[in-house]
Amino acid sequence: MTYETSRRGFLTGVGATALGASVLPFLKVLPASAAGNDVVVAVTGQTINSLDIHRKGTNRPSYQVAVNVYDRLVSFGTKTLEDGSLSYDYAVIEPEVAESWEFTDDGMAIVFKLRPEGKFQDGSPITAEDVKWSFDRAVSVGGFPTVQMKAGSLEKPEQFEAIDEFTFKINLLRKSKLTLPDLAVPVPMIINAKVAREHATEDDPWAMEYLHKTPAGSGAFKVASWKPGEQLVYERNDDWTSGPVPAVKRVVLREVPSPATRRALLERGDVNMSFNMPNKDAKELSGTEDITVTTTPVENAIYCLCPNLSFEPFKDKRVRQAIAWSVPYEEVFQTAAYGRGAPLWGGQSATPADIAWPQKFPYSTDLDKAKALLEEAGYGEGFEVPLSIDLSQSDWMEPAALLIQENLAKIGIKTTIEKIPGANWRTASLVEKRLPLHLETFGGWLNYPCYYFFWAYQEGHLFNSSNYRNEEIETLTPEALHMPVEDPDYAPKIKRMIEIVWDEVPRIALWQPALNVGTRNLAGYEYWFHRQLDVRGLKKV
Amino acid sequence: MAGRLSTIGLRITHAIPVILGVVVVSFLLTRALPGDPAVYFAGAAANEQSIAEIRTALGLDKPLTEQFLVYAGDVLTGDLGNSLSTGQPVLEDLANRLPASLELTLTALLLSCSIAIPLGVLAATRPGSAVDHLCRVLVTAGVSLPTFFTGIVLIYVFYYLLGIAPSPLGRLDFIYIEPDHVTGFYLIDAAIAGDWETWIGALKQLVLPATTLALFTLAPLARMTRAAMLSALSSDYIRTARAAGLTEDKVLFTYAFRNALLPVITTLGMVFSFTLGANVLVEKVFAWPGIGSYAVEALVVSDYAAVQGFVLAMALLFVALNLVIDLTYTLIDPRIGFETK
Amino acid sequence: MSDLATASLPAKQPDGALAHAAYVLRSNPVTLLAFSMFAVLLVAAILGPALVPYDPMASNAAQALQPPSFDHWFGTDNLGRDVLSRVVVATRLDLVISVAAVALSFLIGSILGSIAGYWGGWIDSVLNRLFDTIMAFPLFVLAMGIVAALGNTVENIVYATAVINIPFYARLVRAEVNIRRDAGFAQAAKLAGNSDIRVLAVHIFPNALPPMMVQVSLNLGWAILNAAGLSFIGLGVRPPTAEWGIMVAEGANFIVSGEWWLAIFPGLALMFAVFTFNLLGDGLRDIVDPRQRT
Amino acid sequence: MSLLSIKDLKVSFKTRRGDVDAVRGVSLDVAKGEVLGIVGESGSGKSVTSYALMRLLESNGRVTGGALSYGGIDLGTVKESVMRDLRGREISMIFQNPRAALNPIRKVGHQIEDVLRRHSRATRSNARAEAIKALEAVRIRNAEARYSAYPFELSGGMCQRIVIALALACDPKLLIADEPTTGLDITTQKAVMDLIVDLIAERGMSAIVITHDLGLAAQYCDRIAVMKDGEVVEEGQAERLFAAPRHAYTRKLVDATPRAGASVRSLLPSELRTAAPVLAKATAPLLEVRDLVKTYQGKSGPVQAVKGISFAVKKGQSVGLVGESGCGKSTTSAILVRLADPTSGEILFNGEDLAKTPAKDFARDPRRARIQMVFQDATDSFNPRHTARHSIGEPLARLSGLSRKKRQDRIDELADLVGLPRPLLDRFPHQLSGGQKARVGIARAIAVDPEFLILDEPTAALDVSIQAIVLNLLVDLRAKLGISYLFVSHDLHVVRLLCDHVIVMRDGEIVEEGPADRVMEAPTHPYTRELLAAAPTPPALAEPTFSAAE
Repeated sequence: MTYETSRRGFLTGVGATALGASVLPFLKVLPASAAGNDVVVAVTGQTINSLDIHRKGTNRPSYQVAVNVYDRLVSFGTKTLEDGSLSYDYAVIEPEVAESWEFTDDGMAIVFKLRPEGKFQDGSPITAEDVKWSFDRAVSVGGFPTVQMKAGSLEKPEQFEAIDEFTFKINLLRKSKLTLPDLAVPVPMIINAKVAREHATEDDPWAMEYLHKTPAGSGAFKVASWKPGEQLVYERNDDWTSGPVPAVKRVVLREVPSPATRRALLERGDVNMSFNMPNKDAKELSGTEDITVTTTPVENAIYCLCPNLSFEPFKDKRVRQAIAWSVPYEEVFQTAAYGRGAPLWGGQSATPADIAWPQKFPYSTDLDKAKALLEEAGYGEGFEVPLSIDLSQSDWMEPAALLIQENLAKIGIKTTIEKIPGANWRTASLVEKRLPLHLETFGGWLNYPCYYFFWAYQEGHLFNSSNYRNEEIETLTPEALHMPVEDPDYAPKIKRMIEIVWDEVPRIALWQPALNVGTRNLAGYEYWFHRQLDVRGLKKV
Repeated sequence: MAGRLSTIGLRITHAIPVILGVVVVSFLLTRALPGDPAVYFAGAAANEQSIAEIRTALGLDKPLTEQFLVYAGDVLTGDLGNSLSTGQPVLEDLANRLPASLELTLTALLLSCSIAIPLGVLAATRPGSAVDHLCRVLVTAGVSLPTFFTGIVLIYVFYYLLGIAPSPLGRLDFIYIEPDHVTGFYLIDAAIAGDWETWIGALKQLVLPATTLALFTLAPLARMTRAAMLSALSSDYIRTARAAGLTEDKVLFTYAFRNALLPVITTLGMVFSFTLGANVLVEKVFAWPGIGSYAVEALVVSDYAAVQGFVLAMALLFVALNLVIDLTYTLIDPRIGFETK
Repeated sequence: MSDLATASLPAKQPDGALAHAAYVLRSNPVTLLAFSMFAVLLVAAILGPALVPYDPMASNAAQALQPPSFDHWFGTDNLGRDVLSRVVVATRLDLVISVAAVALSFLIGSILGSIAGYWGGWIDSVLNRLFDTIMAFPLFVLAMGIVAALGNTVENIVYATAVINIPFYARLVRAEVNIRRDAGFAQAAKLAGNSDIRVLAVHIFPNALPPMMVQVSLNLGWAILNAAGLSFIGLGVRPPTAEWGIMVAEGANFIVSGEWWLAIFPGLALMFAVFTFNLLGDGLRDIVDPRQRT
Repeated sequence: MSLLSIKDLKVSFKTRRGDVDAVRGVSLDVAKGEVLGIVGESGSGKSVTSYALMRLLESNGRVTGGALSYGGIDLGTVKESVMRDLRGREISMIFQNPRAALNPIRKVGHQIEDVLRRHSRATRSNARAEAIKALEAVRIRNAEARYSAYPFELSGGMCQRIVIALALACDPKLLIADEPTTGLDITTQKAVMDLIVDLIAERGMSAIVITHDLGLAAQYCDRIAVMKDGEVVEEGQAERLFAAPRHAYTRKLVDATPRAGASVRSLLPSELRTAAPVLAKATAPLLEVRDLVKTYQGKSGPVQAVKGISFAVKKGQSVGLVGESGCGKSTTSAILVRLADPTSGEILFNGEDLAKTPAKDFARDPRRARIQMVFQDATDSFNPRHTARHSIGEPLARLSGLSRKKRQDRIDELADLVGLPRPLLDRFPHQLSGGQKARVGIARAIAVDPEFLILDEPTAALDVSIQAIVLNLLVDLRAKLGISYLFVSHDLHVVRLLCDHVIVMRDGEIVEEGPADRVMEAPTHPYTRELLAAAPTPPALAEPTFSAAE
């Protein structure tokens, strides 16, 4: 697919706006509000670098293409939160390409019935063969998609069977509560295998090169034009078969790196949506006329301060606790997060009452207690340690680190703040796990505490940047991971796990972050766990 | 003429070691960048194995010399590799983005020249006067402004507060359709297509970033114009021309200005290449899809191919620019090619 | 023997450098202004920490983002730190960065340029190609690359800024040395028994200094801008250190929300410093230009 | 009635030290068809007078009094636009340094066209033809081809012809020639002056020739005005002026002008003349040059600057090396003083071959002190950052091995020796006059008691009166110290005054060599004769004002 074709597609599909612009030559600047009721303009700070989530090197913002342009077998439902905003519903799995599914009697396989009327964007039918090819691809290409599939115990192509044209069967390796939800994440998207195979080569059996630039899906939107670093234009798929046809015809997603500019654009009404706004802007713009700010705490995510257990003073639990008692939580929350998100400090009991995750840690700011603990641990005179932060997340990390630095100084811990460039951050913090004291953030897509523990508290796992190891956690976590939530053993195990990490605090929770989206004359924004923009439900108001 | 041609030929031969040097230095520089691109691009939930897979895919597991040979070989065949952050071939990215940077830079320089040169001439004809001092203070103030700061202030005032300027959204507001690709310069392409609506749209987007850059480049140009004019005006041939009764206009423009043009052109060349570098910050502020912002993003994520491609493109541009300056010189100054260097 | 009698000489005071400087300052108000501004900068750099009303590092969440007031002339930042104090205290760091970077490039550039200009030949060609190679890089991007590769510390910012400036000094020195290489006084020095290196170091190089001082002054301003630019894209000094560039960069995000003082004041300070150095360069040029002397 | 009349002209310049009066009441007349010479040393106000006349003064200069009248037009008050019409059409001017006087990047033909068209002497269609005519008028052969030439492609003499063509293109009535031959070779000088005078005569023009060279003025001008310190001290017919100068200053100038038959002492004002020193007879050879060759790598192949010359200098002898620019005399002297290496050949100094030691190592050679040099450009040869004392002390510090204290004494002694008042030792070069700098240069050269001194045109940049003094100083020093000289010069008359032996060089070869008197009086080579003929010949003095010392 070349530039030419996509441009032609853009022009022929553009109808309304092109006409609008030429009919109204006197309109010098046409604001978004006047751009027509079926066009939505959104701004984001990030670059979409691929249209294929399976590709190596595809970045997070690109995942939204998988959401908007491709369908999956199933999807999550939608619920309305207390504040009236929409969110996906983790508890409800809904049909998408599949119209129904059932577990086999032994519970070791799931059989999906596909919609017979299902069509790809090129008009060809969606068959079980396509699903199998797509799943085979996801588990074979390696990297992130394979890891994510594995989280749902989807590991080998042999697990996937196309029974007939519209019947698809997944054989399970183990019973796991994670399998079905994992089918609703962006990764197991369904690709038009006929088209993809045409462009596959011996070196490139999975058509990585082709699908990287040219989506072949069945989703609600097509990609009308894509200029990495500039914009992506979605165009409605009027023949969408997996759900109600979206209300808006086109969505222009503009990349504007400067947050100040994004804010200005939204304030001036030149765009309908600013996705992933800084907390400060969200705080200040909420309540303004015409602009709706939707702030949703990110599920299963915590911003935390991590002392690394590979380094001497932090091997002592009391030192970690001392730090936990010394963080100026309220100031950090107000200054770094502008109060957007949920506080995770000041819990009253050292044992959790329920299995909600994240929930308030039993710490608050108490420098005397911190000092006492430090004395007890033999570090009464304090020590020096670098406090590392990620340059690309300095918007929240820097103020948080500065405030933490000040309070740590009060109990005698001298810190120097080290900004690490984005490219190095992941290597240093997660892969080599060599940062003695640092800020960290992890959020699990699958909304279970055990899933969080699996990634962040089990030794050697990627997000356990504290090099934490606790024998009990090591046994409890794998046990709980696949266990259904309803299982009577589940809650006690989780509570025990929470109690342990509260006591040992290898990760000191600062707050639960939130995703801020500002909209203007726009309804239907829905929060998703993947924190990317789902444009399917949007409508102008 | 043969002398001039051989001067230019000599310049081209001089460029070869420079380009070689740039290839080597850019390669080493990118390898020295911190961080492991394999880790970065393996994504959020990657494990050791998937990182290793990516590393192999990128060829980063090979020894450095081998990586360099592979790279040098690819460069020779015109293959600059794929950018990891945009996912596109670097050559394609550069081809798309270079015109944007050039259009911005050239517009800025055009604007800058049209103010700085008359200002410099004016100051040179009245050295030591209030006009002279005023010019000096004004242009110095311009060059003292950090471009990113000017850019932000201009956006705030003209877009946010006054609402005169269009939204700082790159080269064209989304309501316009970009003109058919001929040169990649929107102003030219739109003019070719006869689409004046788009032409004006593109021009409006250009005004603020070009002003930002122009403010910054006024000083060297105005200063050099002033100095060159002063030195030309104090030279013997001006006295001869005056003694022969030539009109002041003729003396000023045909005699003094043409001679003063030589150092001004040299400065212009330096300013041009400097501005292309300084673009980085302006492009970031104005979301301008040029190669400067491309390079910054690539650098931050250790995107080797993109950084190398960018540096190589800039070096070639620099060499080409010097050739253009040499050619301009030979057009203006007949002495070129006869003097020993 | 009329040329000899001191009495018959025009009654001419030996034209001391100070007297000349005083003349330039008197005759050029802009230069006088520049020198006064420079004095202000020096005072801020030397006495800054003692002068400021607040601790530039101390945060005060209750006082965050206060607009300029009597208590906080330049307002407070998002952590409640006093912007005035931070702006004043940052002077020293910014001056140190630029002075160190310029000194380094001056030193290395002078040595390389002198060698190239004095001996010429293949070493000149090699050095020239080297400078061409550095210049062929977009300089700011090269600085970014160096800082990114070496890590963002003050020293590395200094090194990066120095590296990209070396060619300018080297070229200038090369040209200045080259025109004096065969000057009468250089030859006379050789006749007086000076070796080549002595001739270069004692006789030729000091005479190349005046035009270089101008370059140094202009360059100081540019070095500050460069460091600020690096800070702006996140390759600057470590927080919580106060530095103008990083303050503008951080403040930039607050402009649109109306907290203009965060970026404007450090921006103005930055501009003030660069402006001073640039004007100073012109003044220095007047002072050192022999044609301006009687 | 005179064509031009200057009455009591006063010009002053605004400088940092207040107003400086450059011209203080000059009155001059130029009659139709007359050639007036204005002669004076630097700073006499002669050029300023002419610029004031043309109203081309620099921006800090202005006319403070007097009247300028040209053919009834008051040049002082007439509007600038009228003045512009007059310049080039009525009054023209030619300058010294002709190459710089032409726009370097404009074809010479176009520069002439500019003037022609400015004064409506040509239209667009015939401008080219008229310009070529103007070139032909100044006897330029192949004017068609020269039309498209740029100044850098032409020789200095040719450039001066172009400047003349430009000045005369519109048939002005008055030509002002400001040092028109300074910087040109002596043979070219003559050709240019001959041309100017011929053209003036041909066209019946008037002219003002401004020069520092009394001899030249005397040869070409009808009438001469001598200026000093902004005033005309004497005015009169050339012959009369030479024969019976009325003003003391005129007499001093007349005396100081080197001419046939004069001795070095006779150049001095009569009150300063002392008996000429007695020179020891030169006997033993000091320096012997054998087959000296110097080849440069030029753009189009190797260029031989010195083509295998041989000569000898005896102990205590003074040898003159004469030739025009490019003859190889400077290259030869640089090699002899060991600042450059010869391509081949031997330099036997006291029997040792100096050429065996490379120039770059010679600075630390013990023989370094034996050979020294006095440089041509006194300004350029001093480190502007060092005082006179420092400059003189430099060779002492490096070569003599004297203690600091002794060095200071020696410097004072040297200052006395060259007649430099000691207080001046602490001045910087730019605070010294030309003559003083020449003395410092000589003091520096003799500081370490060299046996052999190369004098590279040491008086070329000096006014004649100062030249006279410096030449006498050199003669005295030679007698006192017994140093051998190699005196490099373009001026045969000057060489004769100082040297026993003369070598004439041309194109890297020696064309004639012999005792000074013989070469001057009976030159054998045509080139020597040409050189002698080209030198301006002031009218012979009625009687030598002082009988030669012999």
